[in-house]
Formats: sequence, structure tokens, C-alpha cells
Amino acid sequence: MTQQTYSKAINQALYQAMELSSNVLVLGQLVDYQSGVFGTTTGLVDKFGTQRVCDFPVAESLMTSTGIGLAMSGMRPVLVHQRVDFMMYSLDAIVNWLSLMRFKSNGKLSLPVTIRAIVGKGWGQGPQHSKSMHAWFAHLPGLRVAVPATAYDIKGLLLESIFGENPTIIIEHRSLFSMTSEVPDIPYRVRFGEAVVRRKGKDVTIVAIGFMVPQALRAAEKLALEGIDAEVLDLRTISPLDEEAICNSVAKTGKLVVMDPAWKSIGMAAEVIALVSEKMGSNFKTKPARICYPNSHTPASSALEVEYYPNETSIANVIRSVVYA
Amino acid sequence: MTQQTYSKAINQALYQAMELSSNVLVLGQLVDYQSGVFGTTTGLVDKFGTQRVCDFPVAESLMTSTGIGLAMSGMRPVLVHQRVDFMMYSLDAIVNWLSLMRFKSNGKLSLPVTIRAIVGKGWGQGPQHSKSMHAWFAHLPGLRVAVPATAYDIKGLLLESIFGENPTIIIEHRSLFSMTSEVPDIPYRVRFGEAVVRRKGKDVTIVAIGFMVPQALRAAEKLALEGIDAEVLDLRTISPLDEEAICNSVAKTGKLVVMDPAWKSIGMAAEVIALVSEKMGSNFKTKPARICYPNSHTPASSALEVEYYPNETSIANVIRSVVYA
Amino acid sequence: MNHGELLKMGEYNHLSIEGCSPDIIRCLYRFMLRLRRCQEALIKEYYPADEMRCPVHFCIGQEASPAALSLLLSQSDYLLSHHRCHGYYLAKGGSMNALFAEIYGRATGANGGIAGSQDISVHDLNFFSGAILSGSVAIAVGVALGFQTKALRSVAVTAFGDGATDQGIFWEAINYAVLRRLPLVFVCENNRYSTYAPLSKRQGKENISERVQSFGMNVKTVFGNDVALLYSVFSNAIEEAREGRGPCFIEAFTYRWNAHVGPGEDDYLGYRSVAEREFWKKNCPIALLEKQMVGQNLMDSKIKEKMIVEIDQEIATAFQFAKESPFPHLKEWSQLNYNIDTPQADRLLETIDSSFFDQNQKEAMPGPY
Amino acid sequence: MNHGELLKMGEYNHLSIEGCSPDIIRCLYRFMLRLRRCQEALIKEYYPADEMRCPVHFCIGQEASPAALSLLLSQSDYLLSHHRCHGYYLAKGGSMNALFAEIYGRATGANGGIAGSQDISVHDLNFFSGAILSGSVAIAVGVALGFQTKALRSVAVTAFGDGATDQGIFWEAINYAVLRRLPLVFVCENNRYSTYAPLSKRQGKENISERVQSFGMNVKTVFGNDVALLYSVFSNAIEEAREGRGPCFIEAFTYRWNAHVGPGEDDYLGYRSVAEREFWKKNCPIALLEKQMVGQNLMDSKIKEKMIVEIDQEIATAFQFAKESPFPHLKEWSQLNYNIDTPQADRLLETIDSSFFDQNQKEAMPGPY
Ligand SMILES: Cc1ncc(C[n+]2csc(CCOP(=O)(O)OP(=O)(O)O)c2C)c(N)n1
Ligand SMILES: Cc1ncc(C[n+]2csc(CCOP(=O)(O)OP(=O)(O)O)c2C)c(N)n1
Ligand SMILES: [Mg+2]
Ligand SMILES: [Mg+2]
Repeated sequence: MTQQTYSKAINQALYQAMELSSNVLVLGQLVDYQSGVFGTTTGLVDKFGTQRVCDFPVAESLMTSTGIGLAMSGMRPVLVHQRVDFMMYSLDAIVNWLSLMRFKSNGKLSLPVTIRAIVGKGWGQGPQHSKSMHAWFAHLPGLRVAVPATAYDIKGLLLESIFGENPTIIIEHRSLFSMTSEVPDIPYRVRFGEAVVRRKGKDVTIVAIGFMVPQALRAAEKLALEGIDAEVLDLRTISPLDEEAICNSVAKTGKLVVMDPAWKSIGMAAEVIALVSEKMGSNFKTKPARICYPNSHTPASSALEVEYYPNETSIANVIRSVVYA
Repeated sequence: MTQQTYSKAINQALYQAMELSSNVLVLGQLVDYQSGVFGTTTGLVDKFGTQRVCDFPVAESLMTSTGIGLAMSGMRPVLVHQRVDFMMYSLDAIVNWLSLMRFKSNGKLSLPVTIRAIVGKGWGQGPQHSKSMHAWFAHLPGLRVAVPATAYDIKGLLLESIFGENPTIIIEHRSLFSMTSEVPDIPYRVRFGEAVVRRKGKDVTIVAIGFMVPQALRAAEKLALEGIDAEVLDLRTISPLDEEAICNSVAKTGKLVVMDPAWKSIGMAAEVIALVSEKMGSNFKTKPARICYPNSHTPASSALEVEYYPNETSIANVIRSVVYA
Repeated sequence: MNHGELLKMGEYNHLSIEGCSPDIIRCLYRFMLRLRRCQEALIKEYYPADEMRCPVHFCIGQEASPAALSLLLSQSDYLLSHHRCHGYYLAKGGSMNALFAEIYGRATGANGGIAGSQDISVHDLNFFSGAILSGSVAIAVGVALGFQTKALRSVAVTAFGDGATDQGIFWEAINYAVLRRLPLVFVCENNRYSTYAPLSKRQGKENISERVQSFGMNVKTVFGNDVALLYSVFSNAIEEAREGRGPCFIEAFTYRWNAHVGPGEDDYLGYRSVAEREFWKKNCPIALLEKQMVGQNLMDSKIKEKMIVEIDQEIATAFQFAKESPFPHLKEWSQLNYNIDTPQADRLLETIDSSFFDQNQKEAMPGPY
Repeated sequence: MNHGELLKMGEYNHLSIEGCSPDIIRCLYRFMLRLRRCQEALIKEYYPADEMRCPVHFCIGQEASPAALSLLLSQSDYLLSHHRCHGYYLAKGGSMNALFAEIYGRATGANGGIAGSQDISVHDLNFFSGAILSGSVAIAVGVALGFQTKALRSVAVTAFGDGATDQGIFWEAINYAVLRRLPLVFVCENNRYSTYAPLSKRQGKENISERVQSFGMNVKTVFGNDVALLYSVFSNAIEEAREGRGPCFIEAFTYRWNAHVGPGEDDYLGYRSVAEREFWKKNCPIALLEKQMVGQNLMDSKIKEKMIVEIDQEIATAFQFAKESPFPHLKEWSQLNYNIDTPQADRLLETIDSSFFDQNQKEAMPGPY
């Protein structure tokens, strides 16, 4: 067990997966250079060679189809996209083939394809380098979707995805790459559909996703000084969703804030609120709220990024308004 | 004002739009054959020629980009996809270019591109011919999304979209094509963001989208015989969403059922429930409910289609359960 | 070679069965006849029975290519087909019973009634198809890459129409197959049309193979109704691929007799000429072969009669099987879409009970890229 | 022509300014020098100032192609560029002030600070760029189709790197441009690399132009650092396109001196050889032209000095403008993403107050397709 960064944890998961099974391949642009997609694939090619660590042409569409074919032939490919945005070229393969092969084969063939997709933020990533799109993937039947917030989780979920049997999309927020947590050295699993309570509290439930988790925790610490005792639930995976954990927490606190690093409308935050409403009806003590991005593309200017992304103040304000409504 | 089918209303809207402005073009596979995409484009080529009614290669990706370029050069293209499923090849163009051109041009350039996308159902359309995906498009900033349920609305919304200034996706459910309503002969508009109450009622609000509207109305008639007085709200467009109309109705009835012809999770139905929760908190008299498709791809067998799609009985049951909870 | 030139040719008289063993010739013939009669029977039954409730793309006139493949692929080879897949499904050893039952939407169908005609995919047969154009071509690349990585001697074959070559992903697939020298054979059945749209309305130049060749691919263009020729060309290509000598692209010029989809005719739309249809009907792949066989005493009316009786019996059985089979019933959608088992993860990964995270870390400001 | 062959060439000595008017030569030279110095200045200031907070793709070594275009396009022509767009932006008449301000994220930037370096798009200039590879190539097809439909004499030019030709949509665009004979000129700056990956690692054959030609396209391959040659080749292609004689594809072999992105170097990654870099630096497009100009008395150290002073003054002004400009502020995201005005609809469409729908109709069961 050592303290490790998120990016190093990814690197370790890939290394261990490739060691554990010769069926594991990594495909993506520039995965075989020393820079290694922000360090996450560095060194793999030295150990496993270019047949298993494949630099791919700038043809994202084909790359996903190739991943599907690899899985059909018994392999367990990991596809890497430097940005979720670049992956948009491959949506046909994801929607019309990857997500539905198990279904259309009448449950006979599962495709263990893992897609790592990185979200940019900051330094003027702008509208073509900062999209997350995880709500899209979670809406689609047949896919698992993880949005890990910690180094521990990314390693465990990546391994679980590679050695699981479903196609999986793992959304990795670039801003988390340097954050550290305790990461066991052995190959371990984190299961899909199991949220984790990162902070116990009784006044309000904060359901947080991915990159919003550390922000929720910091906000909770800050609000604790004012006497607000927030519970922070890290969903970890959004498909499947740990409905029970969400409902249990809201049953206790009666108040709900959902923090989702994505556009507000028709996203995961709406799903969480709808879910609780359906299950618990009028048992909300106050009106629930979403903390998300505006329904707008991302501006490049740092001055506008500050206004676009929720910050400590705006987050705390929303939580207070739900607690004291 | 004559009684007209949905498909004929589309045909008329296109014809009138092309007559009104030489900037209007129609692009799509087989738009210039007599069969005319289920009759919706029949005859256009005879009047307007192949430069304005363009049969396009089976290259959906390029087709959308071409539409974008046309709009950049001052045209008002209408793109036609025989199935939403085929349009998945073009999502890069939609996500990374079409939806964000206005934004990235700092509000200087709007792209009046209209995309007509048809949803299949029945006769074994199966998993690659029946997806709707409207929640995806509505989640994305920068796009307008309409899901017209009547011949009257499709004509007005199509014209409004062609002569409006935003990129718009119009989801047309194939099962509606033969349904009729009164359709004025003149070119008229139906505005985005204006829902319509199709049936007044006081016991429960049924928010219905597209293909679910006639089903909601039939269910309401049936339930009226049992003494349930349901209000049916047809959203007509889901981006923008008529939040006021939704909240007004629920404020009156206190009970909410959302009928969305799409997968249940993380869709429009979740958004509607979340929205009402946020605005009205615990003012629900009973737990709201969604009537959607299961989180599953569509089976081909007619026996399974019957189990997959909500039917009169299952719809009435859910509404009853919300009313009498 | 292109359709325009072929049309001027009159009756094709290059077909020769020299160098092909009588057994193989008989098998090719029988496969084509069986496929033809099975399609014809389905067409005849489609509307009267009104039980085949899914879009079906029949392949009458295009029997040669699946016939040739039927003798060349082993179980461990993969065959990936487009929507017009009945012939290829049978070529990979699929049963007629399961085919009919799938079209009838029954639980005993090749995919339990889930997929319908255009998405038949049977893992046990290593056979896959799908309705989205070019999709399975691109997926075949991955299958072949898998074989190469594992140093297997298996081959992937992907069969598709000229329409697939409109799509950009097709060209990505060609490029990558060449780049990696994949054990992959591309079979393009160029029947001139994508639905009603002729090639000349969709592509700037009618030279698919030339373009593919410019990517560095081995290509062959052949008259696609000459089954003996197809057999030898496919056989070479598959052998080369199997031996690690890289991919091959074969363009087979052929023609669809029936409507693009469904049991009817769509000629009333006027998208193809009478002369063209006549030419191709005159060059029926079955009749051309039969003529050669008769000339060499490999076929006579008695043999044919016997074959027909057998085949028709198989067809009748398949109809009966399909019609008597139960419809599927489902209560649980989830498991059909998601696999809840994790045998590999169970075996290889540890379960740990812990999670530490320092919540006071600030997010990083990434660099310029 | 390909990079490997060029490398054996030593110093390029075919550059000739014969047949080009001195005025044009001077303009080409000045454009390149201005672009070079402006890039160098941005690079120098990038980290110390720490105010250019967006990814920037510099184009040192690749000044010739934008320089040549700068003299050939009118306002009504469209220019669509990839991410490495500064040169093209200036070529289309963009101001240096607005360029710098955009990179500095200021309200006075070309896009008000919204877009950043790699997405600069200015409708008034008919200039557009974007970070997603091949996207703007495909969009250019639509622009050209618009011109053709309106029978305008405008031309669309799209500039991109070799990386864009990896994408399938690129080949869709080539096909369609040929099919419709669009007034469209493709300018491919082949600098051998997509980020660090050389062409040979991404494409089965190093023959982009040959492949494009097989689609029926007119193609030209040229040494991309010979600005006079580019000028004449572009000029012809644009003229042909303008006259309705169809599209053209020009592959210009060139080289990026600096890192793929950002102000630094990325050679430490070892992805390109010293010899290669040396070759290209020796064949600097500016130095090659200067040599010719000096030979013909079109340039001497005094003229150059004067140019440099002017250019550096413009650059200093641009920095000052950018740094002194205010940051943008936004409260209303909605209007930036959606246009609420509907002038055309207001003018053309009637408003009606009614809606009838017979709710007792049953849905239709569509046919097989
Ligand atoms: C992506 C996509 N776009 C459009 C279609 C609709 N479609 C179904 S079959 C077909 C024609 C295919 O022609 P071709 O590939 O030549 O095969 P053929 O039908 O001639 O055998 C088309 C366009 C589709 N299935 N997928
Ligand atoms: C669809 C997509 N995939 C990946 C990227 C990441 N990317 C940015 S620039 C680049 C290399 C482009 O190379 P090329 O087109 O040759 O232009 P150059 O940078 O050499 O000028 C890549 C792969 C992208 N921007 N878009
Ligand atoms: Mg065809
Ligand atoms: Mg390059």
C-alpha cells in the first residue's frame, strides 16, 4: 500500500492487467511513446511490445470497431482517447455495435472492451477538449460507465472492467491525475454499482460524481465549520447506479444536492433526483438541487472558465440554500 | 385547412420552404426517388431539381458536415436520415461542430441546419433501426430538439426550424406517419419551447413526448370512464423545454406521470421529474412515475416488441398507481 | 471491370470448371441451388403467412459468393457480413431451421428472435452480421488483429456491398489492414446499387478496386457470378492471409434480382434498366455453372431432381420448425443487455476492504495539452 | 514525392522566382517573415508571461503555404483550417491584435476569448478553424456546395495536416468533392507527423496524393517550402475551381520545427532524427526565398531591417493590445449557445392559433422497411 497519483494508478493497473493475461491489449494514439498519454501508458511498450501496445492512426471510428473485433476474437482490449471529444468519431461503433452485441446475440456473446476517455479542463481546453458526455453513455443500454474520483478507485475499476465481461467506458478527469490516495500494490477490484460514503453526515446528502467528489468533500469540510453536517456519497459508477446507497442517505437526511461535472439538463443529476422522487415521493424536506455546468459549451478564456465551472463559493451557496430552505 | 397525414405534412412543409427561399436544400439518401423517404420528399426533385434535392452517398458523417458548411455559406439545409440509428455516424459533426459553432464564434454565426431523423418501430426493426436518442441531443448545448406528435406540429415545427437560426434535430416517429390532423395550407410556425395541453384534467398531469402523445390521450380517455380526469401535456419540443407549462399543470394536479418513448434512465422523463422536484420540492401528492422503454435495446421478434413497448394496459396501470397511491 | 462494361458482354462464357474437383463443383452447385430455393420459398411465403415480421434482404442472383466461401472457411475462421446475410450465414454452417425461426421471430431462432434477419449473429459459428453499413467490415479488422496477436492461423472474412465503400470507416479499415498486414479477406459484392442509388450517383469514379489498391492492398476484380472463379480467387486470398502474407480485397461484380428489401419487386421505381436486369438474369450463377456441369456429365436432370427433392424437404422442415416453435418471452431485460458474471475478475483480482483519499488536495492545472 | 526521398536531396535548389512579379515576391516574403517573427515572439513570451492559457500549435517552418494563400483569396472565399491555424488566420486578413488577444483570452480576441488558439473562427473574415481532426475539411465540402448551388464564383480552401488523412471522413470528402465537381481546394501540409507518430506508423502506404488521385481528383505534390511554387500551384487550382472546373488536392511537403504543441521542444522524445531536422532547417522557406531575392536585387539588408522594424512594431503593439484588453465576463450562457432571434421565420411564416388532433387514431404498423 503506497500513496500514489491517479495517473500512476492507471499505469499500474494496465501493467498488471497485461501481466495477468496475454489477452489484454492497449490501443490508442501515442500510447507507445515515453510521454504515454499523461504518463498513464508510459513503459508498457518496453515490456509488452508494439503488438500489444498499439499506437493507432487518427481514426477513432475504426479504433473502436477494432476493439469490438478484438473482443469478439477473445481479447480484452483497452482503448485510450486523449479526450472524450475525439471519441465522438466512434459513436456509431459504440451505439450500434458495442453496446448491443450481447443483446443481439441473445446473451451469448459479451464484449469486454474497456474505453478510457479523458476529460480536459483548464488551460483553455475550450469547447473541443473538455466535454465529458458520461450521461450519454449511461443512457445507452449495454454499457457500464465508471467515473472514478480517486487513485484507489481508478485502479480497481479499471482492472474490474478489463477482467469483467461488459463493455465499459471509464471517464477520467484530467484534473484528478495528480491527486493521490493509498493504492494497494496488488491487482484488486472495485465493483460496479457500489457507491461509497466518503463523509458521513446527517444534514444533507451530497451525491457527487467523479471530479466533483474532491470538491464536494472540501465544501463539506468548509460547511462543517458553520455547523452543517453533510454526507458525501461518491457514486464511483453511474451505470449501474447504486440506487440503494442514494436512497438510504436521502432517507436519513431528507435533503439532496447532486454534483455532476457535466451540463445540467438531462444528465446524471436529473436521474438521481428523479430516482429519489420516484422512490420517496414527497419525503424531501427541502427542494433538491443540482450543481452542474451551465447548459453551455466550455469557453477557452481562463476568465470565463472561472465563471463556467462551479467553485467553492457557488457550491457552498447551493448546499446552504438546500439545507436552510 | 385540410385533414392531412403526418408524412404529407412534412412533404408540404419542405415544398413550401423550398418555394419560399432558394436557400433551402434537402439532402439525404434517396430523397430524389418517387418513394421519397416514406413519401416525405416525394415530388420535390421534380420541382426543385437535383442541385437542391440531393441524393447523398451512404456517408452520414460527411452529410452532416456538408450541412454545416452549407449553413456557413448562407444556405438552410434540411438533412434527412431514414433512421436515427444511421445518424450515429455523424455524431462527431453534431457534437464538435454543429452544436458549438454559435458558441465558439462568440455568438456571431448561427447555423440553421435542420436534421430530420426517423425512428423505426414494429415489423422487427430491431436494435439497429429503432433508437430515438432524443435525450442525447437535448443534453447537448446549442441544439434545438423537437419531437412533434401531430401533423399540425410537424409542419409548423419543421418550417420554424428551417427558417429559424439554430441547428435543430426533429425526431419523427415512423408510427405517426399515417396519423392525421387538421393542417392549414399556408406556411405557418409552431414555436419552440411551447408545450400544449391536449386534454385538460385535474387529477394527474401526464407529460407526454412525441409518439407517446396519442397513447397518453387514449389512456386518458379510457381512464376518464373510471373517473380519473387526466391532464395531458404534449411537450412538442424538448429543447427548449416549456418548464412553466409543466410546473403549472403539476401545481394544479399534484401528481405526475411522464411518458417518454425512450430508455428510462437518464432521459427526458428524468429531467421532467427532476425539474418539478427542484421547483416544487415536496409538493407532489404522490410519487411521480415514468412510462418509458426498459433500459434495453429493442428486440426484433413481434412477440418481444409487445413486451418491450408500453401498451394500453401497462400505461393505464402506471397512471392509476400514481393517482391512487 | 465495371457494370457498364459487363453489360456489353452478352452471355458470360468464360466460366470453366477445369481444375476444380467434381466434388467441389457439386458442392458449389448444391449450395447455390439450396440458397436460391430457400430464398424463393421465403419470398413466396412472406406475405401469405404474414408471420415474417422483420425486414428481409434477399440475395437471389448473388448466390455465388457465399457458395464459394462455404467450402473455404473452418469453424475457427470468422465471417462478418452485411445486412444481406442469409447466404453467408448458411456458408458458415448455420442451420436453415434456425434461420427460418429467426425470421419468424421465434425462440428457436439463430438469435432467439432478438436480432431478426439483418442482424443474425451466432457466436458458436463465429458468424456475425448487422444492419449498419460498413460496421462489420471495420469490426473484422479487430478480429484479424486478434488472430495476429495470438499468432493463430485463423482468417477473418468480411462480406459487404458496394454501398459500404461509400463510408469513410471502410477506408480506415483498408488502410489499417494493409498497415498491419492483417489476416483479413474483404469480399465486396458490387451489385451496382445501394438501395436504388447507382454507384455513379454516389462515387466520383467507378473504380472501387483501383482505389483500394492505391492504399497498398492486394486486389482482385472478378465476374461475381462465376462461382468456380470465385472459389479459386477466395481460396488463394484466404490461403495467403492464413500464411501471414497479408490482406486481400476481392470485388465481385454481381446483381440483385429482387427488390432491395422485402419479397416484392421495386423495379417500378425505374431505377434500373430492363436491359441490365435481362443481362444479369441471363447470367444466372446457377445456370452458368449448370451448363458447364452438364457439358462434363456432372449433372443431369435426374441428379438435379434428386437434389431439389432433398432441398425442398429441408425447406419444408424449416418452415414447419419455425412455425411450430414458440415465441420468446422475456421478463428480465437487464441480463440480456448486461453480463452479471465476472469469472475472470473473480479468478484474477483481489477483493480489498478499504479506501483512503485525501480530500484536501487541490485539483491540478494541466499544461497546455 | 515523400519525406524520405526529400531528405536525400540536400539543399533544395529549384526555387525560382522567375515569372512572379517583384511585388508578389515581396509580399510573400513579408508575410512569411511576419508570421515567423510573430510565432517566435509568442513562443518567447509564453511561459514568462504565463498569460497565454490555452494550447497553441505554432507553425514555424510551415510559413509558405499560408503566405501563398494570403495573396490568392478574396473576402468572399472561405478558408477552413485545422488546429495549426495562425498562419491561415493571418492569410485571410485576420488582425494580429485580435489573434494575440484571443490567445490571451481577452474580450477583444478574434472570438472574444471563447475559442482559444485552435478554434479561431471569424465569420466576418470567412475564416474558420477547429481542433477536431478532419472536421473542417469535411465542412469545406458543404461551403463549396453552397457556392455551387448559388452559382457563385467563390472558392473554398481547406488546409490541414497529414494527420487528417488518417480519418475516414477525409476520404468521404474527397469522393464527394469529385462527384459534385465542387469549387474546393484541398491544401495538405504533410509535415510527416501527427503529433509524434510518423506517417509510416499510421498509413499502409506513404502516398497520400496517389490515393487521392485514384478517387478521380486532380492532385499536385510540391515541395512545400518553395513559396513561389506554392503560389503558382495554388493560383492555378483556385482559378480552376473558380471557373467551375472542379476541385484540386495539393500536397505540400514541409516540416514543423517546434514542438507539436506549446512553446517548447519535444525532440527529447526521440521521435524524429537530427538529420531530418537539420535538412528542414537548412531548407527554411524564408531563407530559400531570400537567397533568390538577394540574387535578383529584390532584397538587401536595409530593406530587411526596415521590414523587421515594422513587423516587430506590429508585434509589440499586439502584445500591448492583448495585455491591456479586458477579460470577458459572462452572466448569460444561453444566448451564446442559442440564437433567440428568428428574423426569417418572422418574415416568412404565419402565426396561427389552433391545433386539432384526433386522439383516437391508432398507430400504423409500418411495412418491412
Ligand atoms: C449507416 C447506414 N446508412 C444507411 C443504411 C440504409 N441502408 C440499408 S441497406 C442500404 C444499401 C446498401 O447497399 P450495399 O452496401 O451495396 O448492399 P446491397 O444492399 O446492395 O447488398 C442502405 C443505404 C444503413 N443500413 N446503414
Ligand atoms: C479527432 C481527433 N483526434 C485526435 C486529436 C489530437 N490531435 C491534435 S493535433 C494531432 C496531430 C495532427 O497532425 P496533422 O493533422 O498532421 O497536423 P500537424 O499537427 O502535423 O500540423 C492530433 C492527433 C484531435 N485533435 N482530433
Ligand atoms: Mg449494393
Ligand atoms: Mg502533420
